[in-house]
Amino acid sequence: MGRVRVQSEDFDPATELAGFGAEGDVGAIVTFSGIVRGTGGLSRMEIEHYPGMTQSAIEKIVAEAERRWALDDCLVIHRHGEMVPGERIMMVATASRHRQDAFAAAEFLMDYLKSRAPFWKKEFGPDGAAWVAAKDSDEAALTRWSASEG
Amino acid sequence: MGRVRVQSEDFDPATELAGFGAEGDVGAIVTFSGIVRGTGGLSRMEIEHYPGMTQSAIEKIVAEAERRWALDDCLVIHRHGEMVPGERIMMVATASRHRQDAFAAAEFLMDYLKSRAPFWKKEFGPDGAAWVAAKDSDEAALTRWSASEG
Amino acid sequence: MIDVLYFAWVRERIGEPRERIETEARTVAELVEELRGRELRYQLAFEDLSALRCALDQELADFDAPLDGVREVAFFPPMTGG
Amino acid sequence: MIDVLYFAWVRERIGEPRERIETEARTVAELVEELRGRELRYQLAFEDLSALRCALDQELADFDAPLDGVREVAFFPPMTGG
Repeated sequence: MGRVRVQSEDFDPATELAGFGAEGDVGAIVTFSGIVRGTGGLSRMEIEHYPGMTQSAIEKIVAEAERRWALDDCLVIHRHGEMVPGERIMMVATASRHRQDAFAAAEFLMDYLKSRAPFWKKEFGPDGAAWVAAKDSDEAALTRWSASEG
Repeated sequence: MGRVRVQSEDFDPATELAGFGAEGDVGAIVTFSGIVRGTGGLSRMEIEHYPGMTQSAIEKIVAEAERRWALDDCLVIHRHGEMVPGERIMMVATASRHRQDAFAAAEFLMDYLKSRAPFWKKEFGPDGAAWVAAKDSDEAALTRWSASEG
Repeated sequence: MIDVLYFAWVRERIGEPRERIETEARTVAELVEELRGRELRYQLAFEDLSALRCALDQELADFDAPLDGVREVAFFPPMTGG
Repeated sequence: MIDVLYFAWVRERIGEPRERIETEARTVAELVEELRGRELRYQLAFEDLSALRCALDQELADFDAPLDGVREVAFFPPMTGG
């Protein structure tokens, strides 16, 4: 049921969310937007991805969220390619009867997108270009979902 | 810094969020929208509030969230008066460098708005009108913020 | 003289949203006791204190809080915002 | 014949995004060992396996996973999406 889109173009959250969750008996909508930060004089960012895998990997993450929580709607949009600070990288939206489910599912989706969807960020700044290293804290964030949650 | 608005009119999230978080080095924006559900044939809802207290009570909750997490921006809009199913009741938005702070602050704000801001919901359905009873689970949700969190 | 405000079903049971009261009560609990002694509608509104909350001058307070210098007392059920 | 794909700094060290390889390797680990023996750029790319991830036919896999019937192997650093 959840929709997944991987694209290089920017998108407008308001347009994407028109009618979101309108079909269920939805009481709560949570959205998350990831934005390119300008930390350390970052001038731009490039996001590489694995075209043959990205869509299906995200769809599996969404299916798992829908299995764990009572979601009436779910949307993931993730960009690749070149972006500058302030630009939107991605968005997640979840709709549910209850706020706890909408929040938990959105956080779950974000934690998995961070470490399990095939994207790699490269930052270009005053000291040249560097691939963003995965954070231990992002890997650790997954452990909270492996126990009894959901 | 956070903005708080209490009003009876509907609002447009896209308009309210234009420029939201644009001044910090924001990497994450979380929004929560509460919607009137049509459960049990609900035809409309009335939200009463305590005009002299509502604004300042929410401002205190926002100030506490800003004390606990590194927020670059924060917005709370809460309506009162009459609403029908599908209408937006309220919205919370948080902006931070990191997704964990944005999520935690939004959930904290929601938990406190549920039980500590002076609003009371009355539902009108096929069996007449009834004041919505506070849920034990909403009160219990506050306990997780009283320990070491934040 | 103190302003007493009622909200939600407390307001409905009392039958009005606010009134000014002349009282010697030293705490909220004493004020409640005094109001209960007045009329049936107050007894009904203040039947179960565990189902009520109160605020003094727009700040949440306990029922044993003193009324010294307080200008506005509000009584209401547990809040259901969000 | 198997398609081998490289992403991010693995791709940069290898110098190309994909290649077709004739191999007898039975597992991902054996394929890595074989590639390492080829040229310095493979040694550099596969220096530290703990810093690498792999996928078999677009599914995340372990390095000891068998290559039977696999058409596409991908090597890349830990993902940094979101």
